[in-house]
Amino acid sequence: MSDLLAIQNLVVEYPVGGGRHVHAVSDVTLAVKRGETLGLVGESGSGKSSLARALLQLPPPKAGAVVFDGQDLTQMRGQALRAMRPRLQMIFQDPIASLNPRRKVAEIIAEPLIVSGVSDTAERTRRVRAVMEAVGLDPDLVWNRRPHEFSGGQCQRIAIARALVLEPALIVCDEPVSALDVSIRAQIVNLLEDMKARFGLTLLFIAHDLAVVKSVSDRVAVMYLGRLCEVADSDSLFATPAHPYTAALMAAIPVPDPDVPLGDTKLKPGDPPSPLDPPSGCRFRTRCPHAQPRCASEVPPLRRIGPAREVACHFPLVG
Amino acid sequence: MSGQPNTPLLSVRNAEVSFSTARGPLRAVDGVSFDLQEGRTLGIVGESGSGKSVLVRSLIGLVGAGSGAGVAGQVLFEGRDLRSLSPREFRQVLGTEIGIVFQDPMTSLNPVMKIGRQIGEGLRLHRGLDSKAAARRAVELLNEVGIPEPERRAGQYPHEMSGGMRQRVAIAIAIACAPKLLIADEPTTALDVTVQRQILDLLQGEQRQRGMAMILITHDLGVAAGRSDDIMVMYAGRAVETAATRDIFRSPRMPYTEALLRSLPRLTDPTHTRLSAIPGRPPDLARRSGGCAFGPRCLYRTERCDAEQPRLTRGGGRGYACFHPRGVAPGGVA
Amino acid sequence: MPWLARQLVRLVVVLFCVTLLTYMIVNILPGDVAIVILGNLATPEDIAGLRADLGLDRPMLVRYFDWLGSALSGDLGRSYRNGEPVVQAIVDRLPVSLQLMVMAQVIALGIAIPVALLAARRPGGLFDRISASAAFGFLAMPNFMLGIVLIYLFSVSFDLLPATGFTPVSEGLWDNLESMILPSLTLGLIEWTVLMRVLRSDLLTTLKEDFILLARAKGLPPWRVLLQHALRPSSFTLITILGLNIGGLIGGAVIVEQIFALPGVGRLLLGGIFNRDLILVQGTVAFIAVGFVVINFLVDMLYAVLDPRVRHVRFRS
Amino acid sequence: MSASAAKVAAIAATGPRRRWRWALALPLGWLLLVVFLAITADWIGLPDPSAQELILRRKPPSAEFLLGTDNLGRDMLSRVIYGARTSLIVGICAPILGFLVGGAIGMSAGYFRGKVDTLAVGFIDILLAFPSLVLALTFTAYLGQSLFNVTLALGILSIPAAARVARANTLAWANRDFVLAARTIGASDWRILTREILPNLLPPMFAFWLVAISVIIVAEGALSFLGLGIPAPQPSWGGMIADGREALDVAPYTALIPAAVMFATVLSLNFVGDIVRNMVDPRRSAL
Repeated sequence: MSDLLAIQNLVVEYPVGGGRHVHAVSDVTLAVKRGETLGLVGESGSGKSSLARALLQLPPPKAGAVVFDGQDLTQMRGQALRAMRPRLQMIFQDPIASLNPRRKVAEIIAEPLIVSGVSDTAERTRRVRAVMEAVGLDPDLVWNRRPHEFSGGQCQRIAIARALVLEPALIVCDEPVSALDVSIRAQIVNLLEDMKARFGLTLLFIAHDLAVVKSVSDRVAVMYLGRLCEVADSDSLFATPAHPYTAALMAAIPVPDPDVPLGDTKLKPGDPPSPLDPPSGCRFRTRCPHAQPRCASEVPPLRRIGPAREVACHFPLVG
Repeated sequence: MSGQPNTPLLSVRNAEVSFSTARGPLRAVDGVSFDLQEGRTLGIVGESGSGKSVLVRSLIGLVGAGSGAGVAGQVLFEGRDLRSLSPREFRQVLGTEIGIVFQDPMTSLNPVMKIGRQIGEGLRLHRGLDSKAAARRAVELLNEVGIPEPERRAGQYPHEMSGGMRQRVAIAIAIACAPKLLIADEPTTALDVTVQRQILDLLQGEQRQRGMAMILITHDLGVAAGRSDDIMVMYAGRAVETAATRDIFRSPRMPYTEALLRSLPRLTDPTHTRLSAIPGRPPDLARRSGGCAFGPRCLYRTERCDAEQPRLTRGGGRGYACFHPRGVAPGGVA
Repeated sequence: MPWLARQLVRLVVVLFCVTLLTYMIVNILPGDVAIVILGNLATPEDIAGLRADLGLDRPMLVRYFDWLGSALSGDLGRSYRNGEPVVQAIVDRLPVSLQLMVMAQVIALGIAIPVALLAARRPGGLFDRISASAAFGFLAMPNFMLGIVLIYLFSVSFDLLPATGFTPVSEGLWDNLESMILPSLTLGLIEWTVLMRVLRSDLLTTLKEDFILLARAKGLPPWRVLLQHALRPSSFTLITILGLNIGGLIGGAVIVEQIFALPGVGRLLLGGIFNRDLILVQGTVAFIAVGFVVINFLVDMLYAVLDPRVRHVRFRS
Repeated sequence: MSASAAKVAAIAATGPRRRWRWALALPLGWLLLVVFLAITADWIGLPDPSAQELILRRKPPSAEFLLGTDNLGRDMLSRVIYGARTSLIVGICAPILGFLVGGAIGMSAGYFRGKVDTLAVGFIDILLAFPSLVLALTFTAYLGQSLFNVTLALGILSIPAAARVARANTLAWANRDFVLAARTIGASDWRILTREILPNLLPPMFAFWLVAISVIIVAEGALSFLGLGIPAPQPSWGGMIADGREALDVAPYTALIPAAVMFATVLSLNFVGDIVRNMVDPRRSAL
């Protein structure tokens, strides 16, 4: 499989006043293969959402390249970039905030078509109806209604329809189910899986819920404080985590089974450091049970330790 | 479990909470009853809108007064009827016997009051400590909940601390007057997984050490599984199933519980396993039908489910509100 | 740059722009200033003389910096009408205006805070509804109208208080207060409504916060929850409004001083405008604007003292 | 306009919760009456509002003079109605000017942020640094007194308030994900501003405009009261109150009648504005 998207040495920083910067994403290199789902996991402050926005050039990153289908988006400007945008779409965490409350559902889904120059009204109507049906909305019922008349799950369907109507190659899903009720999440996860198969999509699936990520992802990347810790195929990552952070994360997940004993995270006590002032060397070292002096002085590079896995740790648990 | 029938620490009978809304009355909690024994943990599980938070807040008088909510039912705490106490007596019980931790430590601490004072406040009011003694006790409590440099931290404001630290402070406030009951209302929902784990460990540690009973409200079945002795599942304002934690997860009776457990993605399943989703969505509480609230989404629904509202049937140490319980032979459980 | 330093720089920039703008409004507007001052009947010689006096032959920016230079050394020029130094004229009248505004503010806060607390205790209750209606009514009352109504009630109908005129404190505190009570009531009775509504609404927002629930869960009596937990975090908008409203208060003082014939700065300004006393107007407007900017700056500082969060990160509204 | 910004914030901040539909009828009816009379004043057989008849001065209300006559024997009813025309022209036009300019400034500032925002906020800060009435006085005193100049001056003064409301609302909306979503489909800034943000901005701006009308009517009244607003023979409520003030002991109604009319109008405007705001914008918007 070839790479549809290649993120190279991406850096995202933004000022917070007082001359200080949030180091949201630091030197991240990551590729998404055509047709796969890449899960991106991390806690708050890990930079996963900043990464998503930067690769869509909203706003463009401070440094690095984002090569999509052979073209570097960071080098594109104005009209050229706008012409590229329909091929990369995004689905947001809060489905209600992602829909304009003053517009009708049909207008919201038709907007991408208008912007990309589909001027034939009949053609637009046909495509909007088709995509509504695809995501499980009844066009006749929802056409003239406004977002506030729908539940969170329905709003997320509308948002998915809007993302699909331009038939993009890649969809970035930024925590698409975490704002939804537990009993609704599975519906939306299944819908995304169906749409992926039907439209031949490539997905970048960002979430903090490991079980959801495992369920949809072919490969998984783990981020901590703006850096990648580990990238591996889903099964081996969850079977044998190589990075101590991945291991801690997995041990910390509450498993919905009273017979599974609580794992030991082995984390040093204390809270995650601030991305305003990340630790030197390996950013996880302040909480890592295996930290050595070398971890403070030397940033561990992301290196290959298996056929399909890479880890950024001086003392990986595997390999 | 000792098994001997002793007076429960908390006994709730037919709790009801209703709000009047523009679209008519909304029954957020509808006839919920449960008992909680000393030292035990009851997990209350439900989705948003299931009424789990409103139920517990109404028990301790935090719903009502001014919000136009109607609260009914009986609440016995150590055999005393809380609803019949005078406001002053009630505040005394609330302040000394019951501690509460809220979901979001960003909003549950007063942003313009030093945390030492926030911890010591209850001690000064209910335990008669002078401000110096209260301040000293606050530092001890901060130390107990695992906050480094407690003396310095006591003089800080909440915004100077991280989310996890703030939740520790909130726990220190809750346990300051040595309550017999600790209510944790989604205590880790706003926190990251690794921090969540530490906070849950702290809560459980304090509970065991002090012999407190705990009500743990959560939407996360994983959290409830690992931390509670018994579980009450709520749906659309009603208790639909109560049982020991293991029974809930091993052999759910209520189709809702079963469907919810099945819909969860598991780390043990291979990638791209299709999830068994529950169709439809939770009902609009302002438009209740006469039948089972879960009926429209239920696989086992019959005409009776639409016509009649199932009551919570108890037996064999558990209860469920369903005409077609799972794992029970038809006509079983008399 | 530290926050305080940035605020100081901003203060200086705003002050500079404000004085420049004042100078421009008075000097750049259509018509020959000399004719404006002297009127259409002035002789060409008079006009030429005045132009030279005012230095109108030089570019405006140069004149502005001259004016600014002497203003900084405490000289705002002399009144064209009576030759009195403008600074002296302002200093003479300032105490009256200050007394008026302080008394009005005390009346306003004295009504607003207790009413807001009582109203927020039971939102939708009888007291809340009555106070909301009263506030609504007073808010719709322009100060010049309220002044007239108060005079009509208290002076004309019942002859309880003097209708106009000012008695300095030196002639007796009671007489002084008597002459100031109607003017300050005129301002205060309108001002309290704004303050009360802002405070009440912020109190209601605060009372919905989890930390208020927590305070109640600690078993604190309702009044302690209201005063110790809710009042302070609810007072920030009030303080901002207090600062902003000083502008309204100054405008109100101009009108009230006119209605009640109080010898304050507002009346000085009006007299200057009617007399086409350009230098006096220029000096007075600049003085008022600078005073207003400085007061708002101080209010911002007060804000920072009261809200510990502001000391860390300062968000602008 | 500092004072009005504060006042509007106060009005926007609260509001009676439960309103009956008929409660709207009275203020709305009054406003319609005022507007109707102001428009048709020339055709309903009113005496000339400026015609003096000194023999008939200070007549109390009677069948002949429904609202009596003033110090110069002019018909009060006629003057009140023509005064309404003045108030409405200034009150409606000035905020429109302010809202077009201020709205554009505020929207650009809130949307583009950065340098545009710094400049706009600086501009607003400086206009706000003048007590509004003092600035208005200075403007009209030197521009010359006329209906147009008063409107212009008050319009300029309403720019900062409008800009603040527009900026605050734009900031809030521009951070919403649907704006980001519009960018991901390649929509231009202009399209986002007009299609995504503006529709959300209009309701709070409209409610604010209703309140601004009443604030401006009061401001015009104050200017005319001081003799620096609408020039003398032309009737204006503020000027009438000032005239009546001199005869408060012998003919109090000459001041109290225009005062009552003004009060009723401002009260009605606030009332309607309040309800409109509750209807269109449950979220708090101003400041």
